[in-house]
Amino acid sequence: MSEVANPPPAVTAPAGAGHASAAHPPTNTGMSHNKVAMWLFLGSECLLFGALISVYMFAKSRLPAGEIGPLDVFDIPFTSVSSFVLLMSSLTMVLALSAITRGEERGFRVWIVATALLGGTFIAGQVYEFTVFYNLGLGYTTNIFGSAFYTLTGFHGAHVTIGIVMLMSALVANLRGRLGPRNAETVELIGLYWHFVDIVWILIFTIIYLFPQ
Amino acid sequence: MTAEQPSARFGRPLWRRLGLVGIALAAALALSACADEHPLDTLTEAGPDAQEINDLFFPVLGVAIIVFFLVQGAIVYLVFKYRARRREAAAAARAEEHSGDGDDLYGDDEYPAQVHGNLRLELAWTIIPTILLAVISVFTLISLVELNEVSAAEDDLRVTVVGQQWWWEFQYHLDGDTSTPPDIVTANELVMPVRQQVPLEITSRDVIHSFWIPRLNGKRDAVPGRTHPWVIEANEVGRYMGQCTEFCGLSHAYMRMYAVVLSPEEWEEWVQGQIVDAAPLEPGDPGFEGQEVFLANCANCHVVNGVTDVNLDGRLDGMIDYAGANSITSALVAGAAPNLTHFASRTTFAGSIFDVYEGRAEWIPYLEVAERGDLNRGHLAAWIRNAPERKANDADGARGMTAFPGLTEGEIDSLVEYLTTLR
Amino acid sequence: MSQTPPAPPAEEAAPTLEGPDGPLSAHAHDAVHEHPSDRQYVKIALILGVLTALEVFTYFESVHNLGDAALYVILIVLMVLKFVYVVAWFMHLKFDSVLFKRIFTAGVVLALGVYLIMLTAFRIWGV
Amino acid sequence: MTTTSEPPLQLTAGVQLVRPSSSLGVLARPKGDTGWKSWLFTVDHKRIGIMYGAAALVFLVIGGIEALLIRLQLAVPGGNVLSEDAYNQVFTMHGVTMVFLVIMPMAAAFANYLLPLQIGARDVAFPRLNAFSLWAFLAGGIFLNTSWFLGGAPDGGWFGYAPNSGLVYSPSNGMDFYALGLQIAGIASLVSAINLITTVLNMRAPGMTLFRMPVLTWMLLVVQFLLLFAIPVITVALFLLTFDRLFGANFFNVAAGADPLLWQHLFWIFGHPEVYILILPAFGIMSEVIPVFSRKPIFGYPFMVFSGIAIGFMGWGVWAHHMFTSGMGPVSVAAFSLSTMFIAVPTGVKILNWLATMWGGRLRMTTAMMYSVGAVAMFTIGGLSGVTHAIAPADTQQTDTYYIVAHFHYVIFGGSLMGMLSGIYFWWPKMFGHKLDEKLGKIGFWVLLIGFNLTFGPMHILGLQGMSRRIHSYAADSGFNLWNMFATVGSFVVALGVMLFFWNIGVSRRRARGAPPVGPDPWDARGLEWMTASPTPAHNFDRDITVTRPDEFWHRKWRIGPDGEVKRIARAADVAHDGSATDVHLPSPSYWPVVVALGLPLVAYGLIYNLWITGLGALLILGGLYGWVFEPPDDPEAHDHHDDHDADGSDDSGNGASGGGASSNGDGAPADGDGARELAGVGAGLAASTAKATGAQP
Ligand code: HEA
Ligand code: HEA
Ligand code: HEC
Ligand code: CUA
Ligand SMILES: [Cu+2]
Repeated sequence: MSEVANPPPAVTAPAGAGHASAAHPPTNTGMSHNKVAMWLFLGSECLLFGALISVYMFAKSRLPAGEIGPLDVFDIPFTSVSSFVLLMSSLTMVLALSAITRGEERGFRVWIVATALLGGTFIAGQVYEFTVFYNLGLGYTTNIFGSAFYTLTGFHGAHVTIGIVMLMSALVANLRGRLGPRNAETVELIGLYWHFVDIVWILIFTIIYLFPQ
Repeated sequence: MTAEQPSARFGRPLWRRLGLVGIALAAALALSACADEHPLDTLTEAGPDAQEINDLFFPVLGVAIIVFFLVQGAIVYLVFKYRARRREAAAAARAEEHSGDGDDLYGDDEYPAQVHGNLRLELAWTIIPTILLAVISVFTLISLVELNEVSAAEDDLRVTVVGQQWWWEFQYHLDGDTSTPPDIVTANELVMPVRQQVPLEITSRDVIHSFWIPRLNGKRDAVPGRTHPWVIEANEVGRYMGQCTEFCGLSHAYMRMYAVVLSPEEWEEWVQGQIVDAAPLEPGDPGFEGQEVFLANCANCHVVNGVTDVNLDGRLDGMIDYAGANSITSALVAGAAPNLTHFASRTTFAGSIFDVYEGRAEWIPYLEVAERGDLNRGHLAAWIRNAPERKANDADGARGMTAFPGLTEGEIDSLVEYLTTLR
Repeated sequence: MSQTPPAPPAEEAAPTLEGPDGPLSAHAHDAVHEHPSDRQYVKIALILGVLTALEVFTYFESVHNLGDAALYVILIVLMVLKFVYVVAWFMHLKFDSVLFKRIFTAGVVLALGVYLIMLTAFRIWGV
Repeated sequence: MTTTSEPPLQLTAGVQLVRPSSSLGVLARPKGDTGWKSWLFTVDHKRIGIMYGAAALVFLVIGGIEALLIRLQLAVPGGNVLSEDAYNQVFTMHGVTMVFLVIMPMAAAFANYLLPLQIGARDVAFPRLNAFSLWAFLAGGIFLNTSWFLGGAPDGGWFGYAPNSGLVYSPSNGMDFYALGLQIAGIASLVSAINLITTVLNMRAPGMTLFRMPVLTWMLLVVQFLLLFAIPVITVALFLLTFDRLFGANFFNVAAGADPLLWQHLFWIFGHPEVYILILPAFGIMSEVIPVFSRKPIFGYPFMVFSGIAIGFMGWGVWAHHMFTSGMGPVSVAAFSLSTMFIAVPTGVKILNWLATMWGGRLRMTTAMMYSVGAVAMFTIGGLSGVTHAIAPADTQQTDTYYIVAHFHYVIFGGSLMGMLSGIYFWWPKMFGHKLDEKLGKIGFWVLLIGFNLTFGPMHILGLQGMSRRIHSYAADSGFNLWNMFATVGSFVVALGVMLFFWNIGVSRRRARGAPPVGPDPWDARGLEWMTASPTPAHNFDRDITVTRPDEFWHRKWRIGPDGEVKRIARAADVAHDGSATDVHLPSPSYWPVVVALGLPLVAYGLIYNLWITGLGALLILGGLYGWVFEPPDDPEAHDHHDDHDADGSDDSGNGASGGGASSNGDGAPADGDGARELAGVGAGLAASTAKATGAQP
């Protein structure tokens, strides 16, 4: 039979072909399915967070005067710190990827743990922030601002949490020898997701927290 | 509105001629354009706004109908002209063979010239519709602007229209100032003077409804929390049916209304009759027992100005307060029930689905109650006895009128009696 | 129509999305291998940190007397810069296939367009 | 650039040929290719496509019965077949069912079955994810329909306008089922969109450039992009509604300052692209059927493709034409009125190009062709009434009347459904190895066409005469009696037509038993899907196909001489593959897609009834994902394939012996983290969307 009857899977490159061939299977675009899929997913997510941010902006503009609003609860210095933390987690993430592509598995583990920890810190900060807001009298059902704020940041938080789970899975897989330089692309994809969640926060931080209220 | 000089409008004559195609077909299709048989007909306009709309719609419909005939004609032509003739014998033979070649059905191995496209043609049928639509869009914009013009003066009559499940409230501001409590509040029948543009402000107390008197103007949604401007004007005295057209729950179908158009004199008379409060009845007056039953059972929802002892300002406040500050003590979500002060001066009730008087006359002299025939006692009594049975609503009384199983027939009769006194 | 000569096989005339700079062109992907060095990443992170600091700085009194409009402009510019830096460098979009750039831009542009129109229809900009 | 030098037919990137240990050890991998299990756990795009189609047909009967109930109720004034409450549920579910559970899955059926075949691929990019899409869709559909038995179906209309869809005004659980059910179906569509786009971008046969792809593939690609970007919008809208109803949020609480128009904007930002999601697959089908039966190539291929793309683009800028009377302001009305009108241009290009394709052709009026031509004719009527709605002032008279009902049935039933029926007749032999009966098919077509026009034609008149939508009854003196009776009679004629279609399926199946198979190419068709045996073998093609031009298959059968004359150069049977290859390695069936999909409705039921059930569902999802991630796409023990590829052979033994460490993959076989990779790739998306359903409430 011809060569196609038994299509050799992308990754079964000839021995010794190095990691590059694993990362770039012979697809029409030269890109792996997973990476194309991840970017498509992120494109789709733009519309999701776009809607949530718009709903927030709209809700805030409709908040009746006198109701508890952003000015009453926001603590910019605190949120600045946690924003910074999340931003730096993007650095550690990219360093983790860089490490594993070079085959430095130890470095990879360090950076991946650092990323997860920074992400965890961010989530902890968010939980703390929510508690403070709640104690200040802003519940989920209190008013339209509360609903929109918690929904938007909650969605973002859920995304970060899923990211942390993926980071930890990658770490475990690496520890169990199932994730090495050869499939650095897995890390790259987790990274893409992680960075995306980070840029969403960049938007949220500016639009929700810093814009003049 | 610039309805006075329609022919002076840009390009109208030719445009209208195109519309003739549309009109012809619309009329033919409608079989009968008789407005009496089709009280909601959009094609037989009776006001300048509806006229404006149809002046735009008919020509576009005409274009659409021409394109329709071109395309359908082409399809029929092509199918008959280029149809391959079935070659039965050959087909049978092939079918036998099962060659899998796809010609066993028609036994036809012949191919016509293989044309892949023709740039010029394709550009043509890209550009021609574009131009056509550009022309249409110009007229659309013109109409939009004209329809948004309000000719009424600032201090002319203005009516706030409030939709709620499942009836309409009309609050009249005779001085045009909608920020003050209204002068007249009525339900389901929008009484208005002829040939006078009446600016409306449309809103809702619960879900979204849509205000629509087809023969006078298009519709406009009544959205809670928003007030939408709209205008309405009728060319002739008459009674024009309307219908809520935004799905609003159980009795959406039963949420109708009428625009009642009166001559200027009659309109004046009607206003004079409406702005006065009802006089509380004294013992011995006919209907006095009914008033007592009413105060005991009905007054926590219904207002009769001058009789029910609730603060009028709170009740008739044109501003709608959603925070539950209504003085209504019932569980009604909308926080309002029809104002009954002049109930018997109306011809329909409960979202205009029942007649107050027996026999639905073609045209009842609106102001002469005496000539309207007998009170529709049966309908009214049945309504009071068990409204949800007559018009579906939320059985727990939060939306629509509750049933009164506790009332005796005598009490119901006395209530009906009382309602007739509210003229 | 029928007199039209058989068109040339469409593939010759047909535009292609896969030419040298078509969205599906893979030529850019060779660049993937030139990952930026870790030092470059740290540099980007530093820039991001500074931009964030600037953003936070606007929050404190000193910038306030610039007026809201100026503040919006500054903040949006800073935000977009941060956004672009992360996407271009950390997400490698700068170095990766154009395909990804187009997919992602499509999402961003569509979201921006649609939601801005929606918010404008609500007149939330106070105009 | 296509990588012609390299074999493009890989199953999935990162596919793993061998794994030392079987998935979880607990559950043996599903095996075999017959019996119900082979369908339940299949990852074969063709079986998945067929199941999508079957489900869509079942839902068509359900939605059709709902339609008949509507028509019975409205046959005469003051009808009392249904109560007000029941009527509202019935029309809501009719709309929801027809849109989300009939037309969309039917399109998915064609997309799944045909898209890989048309580009010469072996399967989709993520076969298991594909299975998951199917089951999630089915879970959503069944979930929605169980509401009938659990206290009442949704009753807020298919576009569920707030605040009428809120808890106060719709206190039954119906609208919760609506919001959550559509959410689940949305996850299915989103995942499937990602999957199919990746497939088209990455898995085309050598030489199959984008502009050699069939028009159907193009239209399906556009549709997947529309889904990709539109689904998240309704996702958000539905979340807001759910949070309002279940957790007391204030998004549509007017008392708290909310504006109900927010829902309308979000819904229609999704909703208008959605209607093109409904029609473009049918356009694609018509673009395949008409050339074949006209014996001419599609007229103006580039125009067909670009107009499809243009429709997809413009579809994003017209949504507020559903809101002309909502009071959003005159500038918005004007802008959206104009943008809407111009959508007629690319659509018109398509209509006229189809006509030009027929021009000068040799039309074989088979059933499939009749449905396609019928669809062109009927869609045009609906499109033209659409243009009359686009005239905003006129639409203030038309909106929410039966004139609109007429419009969208003409475009959806007359366009989408008839187009898809055409597709069913056309590809049936490819899917099942026998044709549907032509005679019955034609009778069915005429019955359907006449019934359809009898039903929906009069609705134009009714609407212009002022009959409102969504009214459960009308007064005897409103003048609607006559045409409503016509419409009701018509709807039963339609029902007869639909029944004839089902009857045809039964009859043809029975007749086909024992009869010789139909051959690879029963219609003398053009696309690659006809270049393999019918029914399509599991592995699609025996060999790689190198594509050098559009309509590659046709050109292998026919040659155009210098004088323009068409001469046969080969018989289809000689060109087509006979499906006899035995050495093809296919992805193995898997339990996990079903398990994960099963978790979704549990989460949803739990949100309505009891959070413990949600927990259970979430566990199922998480467990399923875990199993999925650590299951290789491919089970080495599943089938005994004869690899003649050296690398594969050595992989088989080499990797099987080593203990599963990353370092053991020295021979270039994938490391074991492949599953994790699929997780990262799309699993992330999946996880995110499921987590949205579970974890995002504050
Ligand atoms: C398959 C689905 C489908 C498709 C393809 C369309 C196509 C179009 N639709 Fe339709 N539409 C719906 C499904 C669809 N629609 C549904 C479901 C609703 C109701 C939702 C609800 O309220 O429940 C709706 C409602 C709807 C409305 C809102 C009505 C209202 O509620 O007030 C409007 C308004 O503009 C509209 C317009 C159009 C237009 C302009 C097109 C155009 O794309 C049509 C273009 C086609 C042609 C014009 C015909 C061919 C062209 C030519 C032959 C060229 C020459 C023509 C000219 C120069 C005019 N549609
Ligand atoms: C894909 C879309 C689609 C399709 C195909 C249909 C098909 C039909 N629709 Fe549809 N319809 C909608 C989409 C669709 N509809 C939408 C979106 C709405 C708006 C809902 C809303 O307002 O929220 C709507 C609303 C709607 C209304 C308006 C309701 C109202 O506003 O009050 C009406 C009224 O006549 C109607 C009628 C019909 C009829 C008679 C058919 C028929 O053509 C149906 C034909 C099919 C059958 C008849 C099934 C046949 C099978 C059998 C009979 C088998 C029998 C088997 C056994 C007995 C076991 N529809
Ligand atoms: C729970 C509040 C409530 C109570 C109590 C109540 N009504 Fe009503 N009533 C309504 C509502 C709401 C309507 C509008 C119903 C509709 O049209 O769907 C209405 C409508 C009416 C109408 C028709 C008004 C019109 O013009 O359309 C009459 C007459 C009427 N009620 C009489 C009475 C009488 C008499 C009683 C006392 C026995 C009574 N109502 C008690 C809520 C109430
Ligand atoms: Cu009110 Cu419909
Ligand atoms: Cu639309």
